[in-house]
Amino acid sequence: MNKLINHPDDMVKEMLEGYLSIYPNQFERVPNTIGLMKKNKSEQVSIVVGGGAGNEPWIMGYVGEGLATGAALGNVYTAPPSRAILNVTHAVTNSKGVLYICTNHMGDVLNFELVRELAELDGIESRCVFVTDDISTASLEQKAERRGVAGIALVVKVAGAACDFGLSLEEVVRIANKAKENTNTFSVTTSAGYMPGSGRAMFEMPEGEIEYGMGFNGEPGILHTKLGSADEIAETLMKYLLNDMKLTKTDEIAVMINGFGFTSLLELCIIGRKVKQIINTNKIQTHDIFIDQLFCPQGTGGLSITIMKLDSELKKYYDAPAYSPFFNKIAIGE
Amino acid sequence: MNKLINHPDDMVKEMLEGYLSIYPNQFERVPNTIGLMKKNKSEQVSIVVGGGAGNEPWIMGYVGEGLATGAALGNVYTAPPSRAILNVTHAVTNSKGVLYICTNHMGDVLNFELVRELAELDGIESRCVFVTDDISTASLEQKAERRGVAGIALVVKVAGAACDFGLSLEEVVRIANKAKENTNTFSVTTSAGYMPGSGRAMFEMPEGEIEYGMGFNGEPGILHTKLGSADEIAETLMKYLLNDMKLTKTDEIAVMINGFGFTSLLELCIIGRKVKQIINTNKIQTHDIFIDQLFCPQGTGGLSITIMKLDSELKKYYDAPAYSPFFNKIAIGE
Amino acid sequence: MKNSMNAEQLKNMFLSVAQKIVDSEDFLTEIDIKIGDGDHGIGMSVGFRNVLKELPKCQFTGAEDVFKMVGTILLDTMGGASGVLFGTMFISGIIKRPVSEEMKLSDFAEVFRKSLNALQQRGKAHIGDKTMIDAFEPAVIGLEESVCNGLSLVDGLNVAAIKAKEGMEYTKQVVAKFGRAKSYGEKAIGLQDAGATSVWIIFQEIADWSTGNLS
Amino acid sequence: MKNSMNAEQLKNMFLSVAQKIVDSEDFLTEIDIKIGDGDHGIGMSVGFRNVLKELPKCQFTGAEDVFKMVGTILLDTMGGASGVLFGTMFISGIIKRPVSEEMKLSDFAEVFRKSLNALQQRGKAHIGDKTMIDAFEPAVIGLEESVCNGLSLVDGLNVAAIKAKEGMEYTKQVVAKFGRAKSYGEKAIGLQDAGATSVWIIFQEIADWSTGNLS
Ligand SMILES: Nc1ncnc2c1ncn2[C@@H]1O[C@H](COP(=O)(O)OP(=O)(O)O)[C@@H](O)[C@H]1O
Ligand SMILES: Nc1ncnc2c1ncn2[C@@H]1O[C@H](COP(=O)(O)OP(=O)(O)O)[C@@H](O)[C@H]1O
Ligand SMILES: [Mg+2]
Ligand SMILES: [Mg+2]
Ligand SMILES: [Mg+2]
Ligand SMILES: [Mg+2]
Repeated sequence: MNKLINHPDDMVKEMLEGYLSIYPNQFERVPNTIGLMKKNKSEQVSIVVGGGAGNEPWIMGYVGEGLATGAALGNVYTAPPSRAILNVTHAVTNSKGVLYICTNHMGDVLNFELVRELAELDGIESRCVFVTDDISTASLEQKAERRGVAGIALVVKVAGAACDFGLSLEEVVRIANKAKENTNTFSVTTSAGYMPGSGRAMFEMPEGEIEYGMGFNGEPGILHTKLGSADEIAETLMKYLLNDMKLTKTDEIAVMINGFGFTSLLELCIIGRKVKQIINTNKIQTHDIFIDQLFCPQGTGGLSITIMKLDSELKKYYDAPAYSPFFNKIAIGE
Repeated sequence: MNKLINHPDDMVKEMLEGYLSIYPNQFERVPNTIGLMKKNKSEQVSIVVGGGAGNEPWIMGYVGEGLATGAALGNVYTAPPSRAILNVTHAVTNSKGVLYICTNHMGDVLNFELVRELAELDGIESRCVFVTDDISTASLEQKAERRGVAGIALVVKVAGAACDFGLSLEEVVRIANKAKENTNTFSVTTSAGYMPGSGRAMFEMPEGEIEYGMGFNGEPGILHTKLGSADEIAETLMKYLLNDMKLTKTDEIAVMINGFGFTSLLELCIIGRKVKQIINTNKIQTHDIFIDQLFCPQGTGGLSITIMKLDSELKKYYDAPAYSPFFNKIAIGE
Repeated sequence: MKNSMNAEQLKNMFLSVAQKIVDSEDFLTEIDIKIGDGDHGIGMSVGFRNVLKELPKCQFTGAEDVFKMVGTILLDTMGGASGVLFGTMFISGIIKRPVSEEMKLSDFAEVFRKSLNALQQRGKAHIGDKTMIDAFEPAVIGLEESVCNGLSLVDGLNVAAIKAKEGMEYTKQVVAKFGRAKSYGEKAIGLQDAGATSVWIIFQEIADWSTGNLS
Repeated sequence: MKNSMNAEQLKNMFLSVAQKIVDSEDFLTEIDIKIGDGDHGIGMSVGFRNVLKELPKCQFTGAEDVFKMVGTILLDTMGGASGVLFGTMFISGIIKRPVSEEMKLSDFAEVFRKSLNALQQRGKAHIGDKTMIDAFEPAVIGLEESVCNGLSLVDGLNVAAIKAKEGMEYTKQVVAKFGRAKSYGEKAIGLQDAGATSVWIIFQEIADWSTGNLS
């Protein structure tokens, strides 16, 4: 498929340059690094995120008010080098400590763990939270082994608010971990995405078939079916999620319906209609539900549903407004 | 391509139902109509928009704070029946008059003109503004003949703010018309979109080729080329726009880079980088520039660039924040 | 052989027309796909499916009421350009007419002439612009000439159908001045207009029904 | 025949290794596409292209500094899992070692054993998990056994290359426990691991360079 880039080697750098040139008052470049940070600095715990580009707005668009303080971008689907993350760490306010949040992929984990050691050597207190929301990648007992996907949007949002409230690093980490433990995602892929560098499909997906729990690079999922109706798809997604989370009537949740890029808002709203019906039927309390495209693997067909179980503490931080040019969450609640 | 719907006959209705069930505090259904309106009512001029679904968020997502008051949705790519528009007109506050804004397509124009007559018969004062921003569809001398595309986002935003400022219908119409006259769009299509009802491609587009000024349903454009680099594409788009608008150093503009759905934020930022460079080279003053997906023909590849020339009056209304779940424009200016 | 139609006959005739349009959905879609957006078939069939559903429930006192009901159903349910245009085709001709029990050929000619005028005021299209006008205007002229020539109702309606068909064929020779087809320029030559095709189907079925039920 | 390497020779050897990896980009990409995300070839080639660019500019006093520089370049420029892993492979083994002018076979064995340990601490992978460890650990054992057996530097390095290759072949027989390959389960059988392939290329070129330049 036709992709609009100049040269594969430059695309992440140029994406960042474009973003910064369009929003120069809000963000600045981290020197010598494919990374950015908020211009508006304040004396509080900073959140640094990072990962491979290619799922925009994730990473670059997650730096903002009530969100992350800075970010390091790797090449498409490749974790950023530790050096880049360390440079961001040094560039942001770090006197109150730094919380690293990334998805639980080997490359990210290895780099962030290494950076944490290096930051400590440089006298910067830091912690890592690896988001593990994808229920299809390991059993509930092995939640720590699950990979991280769109749920990181909600974890960063909650943790970002906790930083803004002036909490200590330990407290922010505790809340981020609580958010992470309560966040689960399940997805369906309906057509392949395309590598921006080559325009090549990332995997093969026969027309009329779909796969649940598939990875963005075509890693096999856990259920392959014929394309069903939107209602059937919503039912399958919710069945797995409700099963995994064992939600009851006393539970209060936030729900994010996240489109993968190719799938349109028209389709996402039709899915959302059924999701809301299922939640109502199960009499689970919906604190908030919304539709957005916050974790989009390059023109892929499909969507994910993320559910975060809330307690009063998480709700407090969840409710704080978040804002970046590509991550807008101002109004909360039904 | 796999599309997530239940039945083609129900898809627009179910999209609306889903949207309303997810955002029940902000919007309500117009009785007996595929249409919605803001719950929050106030004594001011109302804006009613309408058109065929299929370019979401356009139409449904344009009802919101600082935007339209209500909307009637037609089937995919089909103007809504006059009856539906009339029902919305009766449901919103109409004592101060109603401004209809739609794109300049025959079906929309015919229905809105008819509704205007019918509304007058019912004692409701109303006016129509047909947006004509697509520079590729008629010569500058025949601007009134041009079709309307993504530029309607900015016209609705400016007019919505004018309503909120408490202006009279005549004043709102004057400002909406000024906004419309100053708004121009040029687009490039890089891959076909897909009809949500059938999953069929809306047109054929050979791999490695792109077309400038093409219609969303495959209507021929004005320039067909091989796929070039992102920079070349940005240059071509801007060349035509600057030529048509004849902008000079004293002009101040707002720029919207609008993705069509399939094209990713990564690509849009790379395009945005070059667009900003070209504006800077031409020493035109950028009051605001932003990247979003506000007019998306169902998974189509490509983008449009819209430029609105601003004077101090337009700037005042342009700068007012606008908000709906799918149309967020809070921060203005570089 | 009857030389006029009452409300009941008009109702049956329009039900027959409606069925014909519904049966032609795919045919109209194919035509509109080539130089439009492909929704004309769906739009017409939605409108006339509603006619099939609602019309049988109605009781009519005058012939004009049947026209008005058909037009209103189309206007309220179709959407698109054609919702207004085909609504106008049936509604605008009977506005301000006194209610009549029977409609003669001259009444058909008058009613459709009035709606043709209204249609042109709305749509601003003329012969040669590759729209439904290219079929509708000749059909109206055919009715008027048949009145002058003293033809029977059935014969006059058959003349109208023949003229509509010629008009529809003529749309293949011209480029479009309106709507999505406009951007096709010279590429539209050889392709017929969807709206004109619908107009022909309507007049053809009016003629066929009359031939079958009035002769 | 020289039985040790000085800094200058190590530098030349690593330049040769770097060139080999850069030349293998497409080969590594193809392997990683089948059960990974296809970026291993690009990542390795980016890292070692930087080695090719930066290493010639450096002046080294001790042998360890060459290892450290290669590892740092990889760590700072590659990203991905392999940036850390291959960075560790060259850096961690020389940490806290006194600077030496010449490296003997026993030094190679010591340095790579230490980095293997560090790598396992970071990545938590063991033999049979279908990772680069499957090639690296046998290579290190090969070096250690060669020391015990009193082999020459060149012969010992050749033993390491053979063992690395066997390990790489072995990855075809097992399912993955880490990374994207994990989700392929039994489908990964028959496919070799990309990281293990890179380890083999590195040890093979170390052996080949030594054979060509020290024998
Ligand atoms: N201005 C006009 N005047 C008369 N008929 C028109 C005009 N514009 C369009 N039409 C008719 O409408 C038809 C298209 O109808 P349809 O496809 O249902 O609507 P849309 O153009 O909104 O998709 C055309 O084939 C043409 O005959
Ligand atoms: N935990 C681990 N321990 C050792 N090696 C690993 C581990 N995880 C991955 N690897 C190695 O890294 C290779 C993948 O590298 P690469 O494709 O560059 O990174 P990524 O997995 O981030 O795309 C695998 O082939 C494997 O040999
Ligand atoms: Mg990778
Ligand atoms: Mg249409
Ligand atoms: Mg049409
Ligand atoms: Mg890889």
